[in-house]
Amino acid sequence: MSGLTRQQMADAIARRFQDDWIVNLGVGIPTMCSNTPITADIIYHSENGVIGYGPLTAPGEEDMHLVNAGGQHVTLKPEAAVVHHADSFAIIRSGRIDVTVMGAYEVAATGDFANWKVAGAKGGGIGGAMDLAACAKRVFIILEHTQRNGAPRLLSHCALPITARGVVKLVATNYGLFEPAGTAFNLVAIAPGITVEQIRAATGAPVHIPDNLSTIAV
Amino acid sequence: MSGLTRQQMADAIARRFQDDWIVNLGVGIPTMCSNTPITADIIYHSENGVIGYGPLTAPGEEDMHLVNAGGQHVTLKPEAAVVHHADSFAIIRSGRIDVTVMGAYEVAATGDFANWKVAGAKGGGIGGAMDLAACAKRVFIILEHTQRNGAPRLLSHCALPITARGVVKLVATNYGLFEPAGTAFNLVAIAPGITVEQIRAATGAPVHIPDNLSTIAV
Amino acid sequence: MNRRSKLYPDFPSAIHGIEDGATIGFGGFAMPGVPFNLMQALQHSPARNLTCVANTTGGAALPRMPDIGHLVERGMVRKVICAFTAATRASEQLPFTKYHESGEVEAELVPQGTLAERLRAAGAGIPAFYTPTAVGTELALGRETRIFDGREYLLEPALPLDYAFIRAHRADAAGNLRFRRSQRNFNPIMAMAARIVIAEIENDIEPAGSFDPDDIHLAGIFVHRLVVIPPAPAGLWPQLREPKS
Amino acid sequence: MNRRSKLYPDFPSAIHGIEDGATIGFGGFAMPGVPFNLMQALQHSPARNLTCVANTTGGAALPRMPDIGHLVERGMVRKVICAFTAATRASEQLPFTKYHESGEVEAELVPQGTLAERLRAAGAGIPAFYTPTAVGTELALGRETRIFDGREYLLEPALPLDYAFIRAHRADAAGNLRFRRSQRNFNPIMAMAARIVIAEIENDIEPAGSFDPDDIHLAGIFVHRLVVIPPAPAGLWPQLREPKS
Repeated sequence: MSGLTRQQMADAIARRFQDDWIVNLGVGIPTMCSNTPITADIIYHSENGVIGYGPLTAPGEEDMHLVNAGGQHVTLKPEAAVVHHADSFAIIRSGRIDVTVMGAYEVAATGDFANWKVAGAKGGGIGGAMDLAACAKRVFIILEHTQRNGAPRLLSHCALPITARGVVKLVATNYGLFEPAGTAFNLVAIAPGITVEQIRAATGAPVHIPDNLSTIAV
Repeated sequence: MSGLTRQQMADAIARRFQDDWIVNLGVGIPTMCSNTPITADIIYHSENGVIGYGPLTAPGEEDMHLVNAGGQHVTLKPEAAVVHHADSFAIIRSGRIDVTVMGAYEVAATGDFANWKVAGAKGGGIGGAMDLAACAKRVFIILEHTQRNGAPRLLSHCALPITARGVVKLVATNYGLFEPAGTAFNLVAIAPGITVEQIRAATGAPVHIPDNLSTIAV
Repeated sequence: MNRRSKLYPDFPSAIHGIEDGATIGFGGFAMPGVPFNLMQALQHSPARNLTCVANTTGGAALPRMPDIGHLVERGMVRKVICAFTAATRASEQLPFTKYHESGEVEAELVPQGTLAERLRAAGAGIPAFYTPTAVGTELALGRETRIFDGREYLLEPALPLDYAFIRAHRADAAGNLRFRRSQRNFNPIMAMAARIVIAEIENDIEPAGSFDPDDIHLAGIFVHRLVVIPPAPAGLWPQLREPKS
Repeated sequence: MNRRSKLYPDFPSAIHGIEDGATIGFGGFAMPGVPFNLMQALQHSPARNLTCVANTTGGAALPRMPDIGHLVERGMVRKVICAFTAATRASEQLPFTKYHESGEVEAELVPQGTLAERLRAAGAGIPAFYTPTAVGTELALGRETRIFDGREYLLEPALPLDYAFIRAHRADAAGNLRFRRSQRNFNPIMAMAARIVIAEIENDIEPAGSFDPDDIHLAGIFVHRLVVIPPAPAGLWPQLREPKS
């Protein structure tokens, strides 16, 4: 896999977080955002009702009553509070999550994305993704730019069943940072060592390149 | 006022309470039910979220943070728990109140009753009465049998705007205990010193008298 | 912490910036949990055309504490949304009644449980819900109802607030709140329904982390401004009611 | 006290009387708060044609603890209602999947927040509500939607339960419960949605009055049966997950 590592993709997203944001991190690469050293003072929210959690618990020091939405044992910050599941999703649905960061199978230039059901499957794994996607102030997506066979994951339209329509504001892949812009993606910043041609070839939608293209600091 | 005193009317209702009932007492005479010595082990619920309150607080020992729905200072029983207003009415709407005892201006043989708005008024005082009336398993009403001018309060149909339709199961007045039965009231028990003729004359609906009419113990 | 302190030095500064036309919810039920000090400060603010949401317009019992009726008397209120907009006894009259009857102030009378649930819905991102309460009554006239499982229900909209004024027993610096006994009542749900939450606190603000995270009644993310209530007489505290005659 | 004790001596007696066709909700999220011991006892009960409600059908992570998948494997389940009815990775497969794909067991896939709110609605006497979640997705196909203030919402029905199986940290004799940390999750709302609530408790039952009334997470009026979890290995306790490959 060329371009950014998984942690660097998470870093590129986490550096966009702003003071006082309430942030919900999805399972997988998004969780790595909490490893990024940033100066913004943010509050992590987890679907299972933990508000204000901190870094992962050191091995051997796990609190068996305390996990984040990915089932990982986490620590609590001094401002932490615990609520039940209905109140936790009250926070989500009422628009209080400033950003939700999620993985996905596909993202479309329309701002649609798909992350709950694979092709041909009966059933799916939605978890809190649809609530978060429909209600958070911002949806940021982190995903590998292509499938293992090289097929693009950034598309004009999603082929898989979508999680929410027209909500994605920012996408981080190993190739760069992108904004869905309707019929095309805007390239916001490019990964070191990646070329615009590589991106165009690996993207299933038009890509607009800005005049002064910045490179992602790693 | 002839027949039962206010406390005796409350007693006649309270003696119907059964073990494990969750009971909500309205402002006024219904509150007096908690003075009745009964063997049934009941739990008092108050709209403001107090579950398991006990007798009124002795003068000088009031807890300024603790009142019942009538604003009276009450004590707590060992099993007491406090919830917020939305959870308190969740208890009510989900049908967990075994009986609500309320005052009223009028009760109809249809089971309708009126207790939130006086004739000609703009606005009204509903409080939790409509939620309780619509959702409690049983609605018991305590009221004087007649208005001060002698006009009946037990009617074929309510003249005042109703609180809920067809919900009243039992009515205590100073003249006796009554069950709304559609087009008439069934007299369940009569107050000592009151005659059937007095009741018929003071009631704005037909009254069925049982073959073996019992007298309320006072 | 880059976070700005939530602590304000006094009540006037804590309620700064309330816009004309704002919708404000006031917590409290009877005496406990009513934000008397914030309501008193609001009386002296320039805000007008307010919509005021609370259990009652107030003024039925003595001693009379700051209530919506006072705001109405000062001409600050366009509309009230309450479970009590008139006295329940024909022999009593609320201070609000004459302004209501003259048409000077609009009133929306809402059953208490519906009021609580409409606030809760606003705080939970639910735009509308169905309730069995008030079906078949004057309050349902002309309103949309629907049958579920053979029973009739009334459609009720969420009731979002611009501001919630609340009162709590204890707060930490992160804004996590604890209420004491029946002081809790409407306060947490008013807060969750509001964009900006202003809380008067009965004790000094404690450091973040002073409360067990399991024992917080309202999480700090809902609370924007805190102000500590001074001892009486500078601060207003619940009083014993005079018994009704 | 004429009140019958809520304490049961063991898990089989605590789950007695579950009827064929019952709808049972199971609290818990990941490991914390899952009623492992009650679920294990249920596997050995004669109940059939169950509808099972939980966050997940289970079995995706190791060690595998008692879950809905085990009930499905024993032919006890007619339908599941969950936020996860299949694995999120194409490379994984849940134990439930083959029963679902063969049509042996029905599945209703519900977004987690909608699941929580449908349970909360059942416990709050709300038959249906509107939510923005899932609008425009496959889950909304053929479903009733409605516009409020220019935004589209989906109508969702309450999800009432016959039984809730829950797990709590502490209980008093009145059934008042306290949960610890993220153990709370679905447990209180499952309980409020149910006719009969059966709770496994991690500590000995304490006398009524042991908890401050302000610090009770689920009031005893919602809780019908209590059973104390013995120490391992007789009792089942949360385990550390093996890290995902």
